[in-house]
Amino acid sequence: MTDTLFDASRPGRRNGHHIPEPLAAPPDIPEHLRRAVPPLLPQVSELQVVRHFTRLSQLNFSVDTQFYPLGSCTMKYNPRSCQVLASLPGFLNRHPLASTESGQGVMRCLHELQEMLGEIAGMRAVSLVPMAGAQGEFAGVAMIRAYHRARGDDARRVMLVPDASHGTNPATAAMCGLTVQEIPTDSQGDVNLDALARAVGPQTAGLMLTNPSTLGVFERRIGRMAEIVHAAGGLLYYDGANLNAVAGRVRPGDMGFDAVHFNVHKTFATPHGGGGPGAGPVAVSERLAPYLPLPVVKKTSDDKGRDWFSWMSEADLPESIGRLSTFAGNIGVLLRAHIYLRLIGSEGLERVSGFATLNANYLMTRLIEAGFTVAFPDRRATHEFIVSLKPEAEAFGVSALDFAKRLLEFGFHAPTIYFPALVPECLLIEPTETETKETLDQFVEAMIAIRREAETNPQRLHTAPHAVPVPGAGVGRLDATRAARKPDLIWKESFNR
Amino acid sequence: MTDTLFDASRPGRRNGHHIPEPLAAPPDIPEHLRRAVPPLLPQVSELQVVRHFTRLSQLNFSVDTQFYPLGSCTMKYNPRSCQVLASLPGFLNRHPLASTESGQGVMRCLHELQEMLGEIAGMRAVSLVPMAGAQGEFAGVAMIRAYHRARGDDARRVMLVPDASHGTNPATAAMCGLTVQEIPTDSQGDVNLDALARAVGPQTAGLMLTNPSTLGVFERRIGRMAEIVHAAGGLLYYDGANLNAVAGRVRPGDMGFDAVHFNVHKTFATPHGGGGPGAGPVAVSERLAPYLPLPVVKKTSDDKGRDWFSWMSEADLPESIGRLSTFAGNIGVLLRAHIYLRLIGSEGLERVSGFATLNANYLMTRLIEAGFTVAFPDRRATHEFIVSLKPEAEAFGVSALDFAKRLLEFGFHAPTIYFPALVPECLLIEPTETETKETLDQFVEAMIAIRREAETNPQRLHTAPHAVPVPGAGVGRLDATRAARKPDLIWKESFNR
Amino acid sequence: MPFIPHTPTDIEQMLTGIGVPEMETLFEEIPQALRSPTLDLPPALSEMAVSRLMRERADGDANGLCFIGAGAYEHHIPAAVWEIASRGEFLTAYTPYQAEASQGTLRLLYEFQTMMAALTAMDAGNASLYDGASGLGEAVLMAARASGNPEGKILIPASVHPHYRSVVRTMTRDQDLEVVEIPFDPVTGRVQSKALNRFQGQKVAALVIPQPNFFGILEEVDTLTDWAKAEGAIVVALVNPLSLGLLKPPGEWGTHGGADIACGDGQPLGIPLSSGGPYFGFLCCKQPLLRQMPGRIVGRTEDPQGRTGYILTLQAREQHIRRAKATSNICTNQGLMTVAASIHLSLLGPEGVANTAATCHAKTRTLMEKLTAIPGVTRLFNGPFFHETALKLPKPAAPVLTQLARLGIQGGYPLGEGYPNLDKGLLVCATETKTDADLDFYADTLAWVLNVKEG
Amino acid sequence: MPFIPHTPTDIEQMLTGIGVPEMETLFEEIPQALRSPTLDLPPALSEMAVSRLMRERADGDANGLCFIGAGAYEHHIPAAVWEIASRGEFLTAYTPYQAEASQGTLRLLYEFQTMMAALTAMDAGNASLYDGASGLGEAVLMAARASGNPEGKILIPASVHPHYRSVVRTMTRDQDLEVVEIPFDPVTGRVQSKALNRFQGQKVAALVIPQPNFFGILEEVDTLTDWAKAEGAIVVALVNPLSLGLLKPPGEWGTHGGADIACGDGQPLGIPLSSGGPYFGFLCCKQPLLRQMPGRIVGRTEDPQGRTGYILTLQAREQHIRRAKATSNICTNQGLMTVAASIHLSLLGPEGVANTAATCHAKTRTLMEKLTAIPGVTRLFNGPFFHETALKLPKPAAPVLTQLARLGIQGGYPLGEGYPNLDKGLLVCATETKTDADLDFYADTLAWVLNVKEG
Ligand SMILES: Cc1ncc(COP(=O)(O)O)c(C=O)c1O
Ligand SMILES: Cc1ncc(COP(=O)(O)O)c(C=O)c1O
Repeated sequence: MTDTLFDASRPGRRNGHHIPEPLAAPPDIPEHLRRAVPPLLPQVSELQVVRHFTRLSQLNFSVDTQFYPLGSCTMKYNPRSCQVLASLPGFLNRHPLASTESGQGVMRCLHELQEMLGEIAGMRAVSLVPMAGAQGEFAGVAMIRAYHRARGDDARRVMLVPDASHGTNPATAAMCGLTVQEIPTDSQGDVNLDALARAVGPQTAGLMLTNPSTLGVFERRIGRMAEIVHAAGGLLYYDGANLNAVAGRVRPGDMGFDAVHFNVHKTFATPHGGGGPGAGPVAVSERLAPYLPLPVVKKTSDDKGRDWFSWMSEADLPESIGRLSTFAGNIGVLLRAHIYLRLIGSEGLERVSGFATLNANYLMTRLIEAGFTVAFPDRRATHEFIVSLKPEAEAFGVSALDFAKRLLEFGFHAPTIYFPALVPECLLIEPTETETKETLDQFVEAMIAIRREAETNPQRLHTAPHAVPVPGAGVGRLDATRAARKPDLIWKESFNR
Repeated sequence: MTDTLFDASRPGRRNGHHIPEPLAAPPDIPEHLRRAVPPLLPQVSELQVVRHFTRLSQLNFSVDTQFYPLGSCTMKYNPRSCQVLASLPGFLNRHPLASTESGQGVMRCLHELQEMLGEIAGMRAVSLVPMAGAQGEFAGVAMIRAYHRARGDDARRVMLVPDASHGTNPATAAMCGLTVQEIPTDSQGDVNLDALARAVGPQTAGLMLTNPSTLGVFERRIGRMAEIVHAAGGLLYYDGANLNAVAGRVRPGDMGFDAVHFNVHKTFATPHGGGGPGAGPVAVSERLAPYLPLPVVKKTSDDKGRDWFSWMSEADLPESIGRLSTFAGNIGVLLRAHIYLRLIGSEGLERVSGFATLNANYLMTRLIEAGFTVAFPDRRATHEFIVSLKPEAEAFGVSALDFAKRLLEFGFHAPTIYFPALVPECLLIEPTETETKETLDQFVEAMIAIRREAETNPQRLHTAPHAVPVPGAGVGRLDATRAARKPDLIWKESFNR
Repeated sequence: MPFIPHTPTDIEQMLTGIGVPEMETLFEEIPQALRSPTLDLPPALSEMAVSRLMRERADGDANGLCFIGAGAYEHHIPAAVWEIASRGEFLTAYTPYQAEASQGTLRLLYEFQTMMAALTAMDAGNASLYDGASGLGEAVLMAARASGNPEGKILIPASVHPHYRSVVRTMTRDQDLEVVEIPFDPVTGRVQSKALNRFQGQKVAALVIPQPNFFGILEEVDTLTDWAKAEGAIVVALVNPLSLGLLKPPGEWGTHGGADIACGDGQPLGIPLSSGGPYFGFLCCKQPLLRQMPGRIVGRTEDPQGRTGYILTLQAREQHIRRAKATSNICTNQGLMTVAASIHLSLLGPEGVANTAATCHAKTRTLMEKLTAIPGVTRLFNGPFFHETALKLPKPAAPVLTQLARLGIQGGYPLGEGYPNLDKGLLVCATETKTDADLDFYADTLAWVLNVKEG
Repeated sequence: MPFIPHTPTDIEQMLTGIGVPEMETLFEEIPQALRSPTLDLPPALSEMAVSRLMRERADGDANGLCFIGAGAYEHHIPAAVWEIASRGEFLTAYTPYQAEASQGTLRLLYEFQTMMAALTAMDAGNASLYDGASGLGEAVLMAARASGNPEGKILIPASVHPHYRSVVRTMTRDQDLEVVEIPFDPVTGRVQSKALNRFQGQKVAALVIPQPNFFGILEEVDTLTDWAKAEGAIVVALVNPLSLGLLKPPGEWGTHGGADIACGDGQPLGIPLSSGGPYFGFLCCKQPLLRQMPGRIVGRTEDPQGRTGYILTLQAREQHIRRAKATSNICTNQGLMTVAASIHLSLLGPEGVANTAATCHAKTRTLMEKLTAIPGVTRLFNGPFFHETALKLPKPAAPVLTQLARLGIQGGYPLGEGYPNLDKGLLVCATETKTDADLDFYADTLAWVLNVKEG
């Protein structure tokens, strides 16, 4: 089954019950503005559609079907209740511009979420608008620029990032018109403080940092770093992608950060949807609060003294960096995060980071015992850790990619590979708190088995995967070079002829 | 993945958020009425539950994923709108004994369905209560007995059925305290009229018939049969399992039947759920109407002249055979049937039987062309038809079972096999109207390929299936004899020790 | 064409292939005289129009706050239950005749059977029957067969749900079985020992023991079981499966190895109320009665390589093999409901079932206390109860319930419907879904309704 | 513990394995001074309690009959769309980094790209952006890069959605791009040619052309496109994808090969209104601009045996490879929404899209006629429109809308919000979901509201 739905399309096949009757009169629209040739969309029956997409779904690995220890992505269980309750008709059917009266339910939820996220971040104010982590970063850096600009300090055009930072950090800085300067990491996985101290200056807009870092360790000297950056007049941005490691235990605000984004599709268990939608709310300290992106929910009282929720506009927040989305961001996703937090409370949040950390440290220990090399053996793992397969690569000529592809055949999604680029042949492994010890043990067994194969039959790894244990996926390792060399990005009628 | 959830169970593992807090005080229930040892239920996390059952689901063939030409079962597309609309909270959350006011919506739907089914059957009155075809049969035969009894004619204790009848027909007659007499079929697939004429008499309670018959042909002399049975004082029962072949074109009432059941999970596209729930509403002629099972929806007017729907009770229908279910049958399933009929209307119903018949005849023709033997080559196929693999069995030593199991490996569900028992090595094939010509053509290719294998490598068929194209199903042909000889029907803790 | 994929070209090619000029020719064997005119059905609507229609109808069916039990119970159903149970591969599969292509459904049913056997403490269970009432009918027929005493009496207490008794009557009427009702004690609401003793030594084939009974009252199951065993009768336990988190399971009743058959309605295990169905019946039994069981049964087996698999087994009991000699005519059962119940029970686990049952019990106790604090409202029976209890109002219950419904409360079941001489009786139920505020709201509203002067 | 599977034994064994006495030890590297106190969050609730809370809140959010458009449109979404789109395997997968384990999502995205390219008549499409407004922001940045004229002006008509323009401002502010707004003709509601001519020969980098524009009015896209091409500017088409069943696709605008970039919001393609999101942005372009495109792109490729497969490609444009030099910082996009849109478009097919668009147009036309029959209500602009139209009321629109909402009608968008001098302007929309009775109800209600004397 490798056909597209276009291959199954036949002229004249259609789903009568979804199609309004054609109109008797032609539309009252000038001919030259009308479409002449119908678009190439599939012409298939409803059963064909259902069968096609159902079978497509079965070709995916997912949290619901496999262990998915993809580092930096927090692929934990997405509670079904969040999904079901956020999809209640009252929520789904409301128009974004419907009357404020008709939105008290959803706005109350969003306001509660703002408050909860502010508390979790240790920050003053929250905007839920950003639609993913990267847009949260954009909002944060744009606010930092707005802050400097407002102080007449607009020459600050350099953003510092650790060399291990996620690609969105430098890309965001660039989108905000800043130059990026990378700070090296020391052998223990911490940022090199001397280098940082040397790097800061009157040109410094700020520093973007993930903590725990993308190297799977907690940046211990964050207090000192904050001092250095602040002393130089820069601000600190917290990339919250790794918050699952420390949520409820240590707060970005208390660490000295000025702005933070959350990836609710990581820490707060909203599903990732095969690539989104997520949400990247931002929380900020007092000094950045005036610049928050719009709209933000505010709570006042109505004439009877009851809570009244409404959207803040430009009038409420004249210095806002403005809008980032047509309406108010990915509200349906934010509702899921809200429900998740209401389900677990503060104790639950502490448990999340506790057990995420327990699972990662246990898995790291077992892999070390099994003879694997971890990037920072002297450090505690956080919610994730790095295995370097450099020894295996040198000894047997197998790569991290080979390991990853072979793991698929064992029914495990592969960890993140080749990120952070600092560590050669690396696997960034994040088991999350929702997996059992048994599953972790099975993963260790698989890793051991694959290394044994690497010794005896490395070719088996180079050609993996041979048959991904998913029905009819029926593909072996795909050729990425070919794909990029001569891009074939849309189906063409000529394929079928 | 062949483990049960019990194998994954661990003491102390639990889903805190679903479990009410244990009570402080012990319940006010005498000790000797209380449970001492907790039941052996799995102790697993929510993710484990979701992952386990999601993966189990993927081990199934289903209409949503495969062509499923299971004769007599009408495995056609089950519109998702029926599923979604019948599951609206207003319908799902209503208690069966809630006030009649609060049930006007659902009862209006049920009343419309009664009317529609009466029209489709060509009958006077309908009860929706029976929860499957077999219970519909029970209701019908019980009504026939009640009718005879009410006329002081209770000596009629023999039910006639064709020898090709479905097992539920004789089993139902027996549950109603009747003896069963089988009437032979002639070489053209029709009931032997002479035998029927000889069989009837003062002992005849009635005749149960499927038309089109289980042999996939239309019983042409049904008019004459009805005369024979009626003249002898018996009544005729129509087993509606095959109604998909003729719905909207010919009505049981017009054929002379006195009672009929519908399998809404066949003709009216309600999903089969891996074995149910279905529904088996019954429609009857004038003379059986007083005996309908309760409750039935009646329509009156309220004080403002608006329609008012309510349940008929014993007082309304004192001669009713009584209740068949705690409340009013499988209402949720009936709603799906109602929605389906509202979507297709009478034209749509005629199209259903038209295209079901077109598909069956086309497939039959193509298989004949391919050299297969059909049971009744001189007859039109109805919505299904029979292939006999006797020639292949004799020539190559392969069985219908072998073909069936090998078809699974081609990604097709097998047709019904060995039913009706009359035709040796038979496949009863029902493609349904919702499948495309392309799919039928692919099925023919598979049949041809398998027969070629039978010639060259029959062993390949005997051992099929080798690898059902479903992830991790990972079983070959299962040993039914072993299963029955030493039944292992529940998981035991000892398995795990 | 709704749901029909044929293009004009397809139709032409297919007709040509078959060798007929038009589709109507395919129906030529149907005598013209029988052909019906165009049916008079409502016109076809688009999915959009039907959606709007059904939404309007469903919106009108709001339930209010529900304190009715009487055989169907409002419980919290975890969201995961139906999200998974309604996956297309469960929803649109047939009965698992082709085992190798149905391992999902089959393994699940094996787990389901295990869970039901565990709850009831029996040796085996089937893959479901239609519902509780028809399941009891099947259990009674099974008991009659198994008793070796087909002429013997079947004793059913009048404290069994009136609708269940009606169904048993329907299902046994044509079988010449003698079904006898046993009265209950008007004080305790339980089966009277005296009433039973009348049948001592009188060829009793089976005794049905409801636990809890229709009034929510707990029967003295040990005594009743021992009495029946002494008479050589088969004991059919009729139980609420959720209650078995708290109550002694049928397999352990009495001093002689427990009930022989346990049956009931599985609705409390994750099935929505849905105005009465689909629910599912379950039936479990002790080993010796296995081959008398009606319905599908799944067993574990192996393939030639010794890999575990699951398959429908013991089919020689069933209609498609045994025809008129089958243990029942049942074919299609309530498959999908067992999927939901299995997921539900897996999410709850042993503790969840126990705590839910205990919470329901406690809520109903509290409700009883609050309601009986209203002047004129008393308990109807004094026996211990599970999660339903019968009250006596100062006036007939039915009109009071109508008034309560208008105020947003479905207040219970008017006992007068099933027991004409109990017309002031009201059967109420409070499950774990009810908050203390809900209970107070009910009590306040009932007090108000009872106080309003009739005019 | 909610969602955490660890048993006490597990915890003990794992701690022993790691060699630490307790879980807290694992956090020893976090400086004590930074550790936070217990957070002040609402207490954890059971799933049952949260369900009740959320149901109550959602029930309060009933919309009434909705005639608002203004960037989000109520359409009938076939039931199959979300039944399939919300399957766990789509819902809980990550971005398809491991192609072989993500063929479902990848093949689907390839189909999605094809459908969007087909609708817009462009050569390629990406796998989604966040939403329409931010997608326009990305398109503008892309156009600026591609124009080879980074100092050039970006012209945006004031007839583009006010929120979109706000987002473009946010996204371009720190980039030193000159974004210039072009006024619309107060009579036709379209871009004024005169206004454009001011920029003739003035280094225009890009022109944004909305079709339909925010007022529902159809712009003279051919003329505008030709003007821009003559200026050497990149043409960015901002379109409603559903309208393309009826309207000329951007790829065919003008006489010189059409728009270069087409973007917009995919919400009309099967995405629920949801108070504003999640929706998705789409972005398509002509071949030469391919490597300037932001966002994920899926391509078709092969495995060593020549079997077809799909994979993320052209990643050298993206942040994880190119970091500060990437075409955008976007990482997570709106994946699941493209699943829904692909299913939606497959169910509708070319005819369905065309007929739906035409029906929306016709309904709005009828609504316009009914509303302008009310004394004092007139059309604000006289240009042809798609499925939204701007009316002028005899008094300010905002308070009228408040009154309508109380009567169960969400009557439209008060143009004064985005255009202060149009405070009597009301933007209304009637999609295929509205029956003639709905239109009459709106007209009757509006007539009544406008007639009520203020007091
Ligand atoms: C460390 C880090 N930062 C930022 C991001 C970007 O977040 P998003 O994908 O939600 O835009 C990610 C996500 O992969 C990440 O892992
Ligand atoms: C011919 C025939 N009659 C009766 C039945 C019984 O119907 P049900 O399974 O709904 O009880 C069937 C179902 O398989 C059938 O095919």
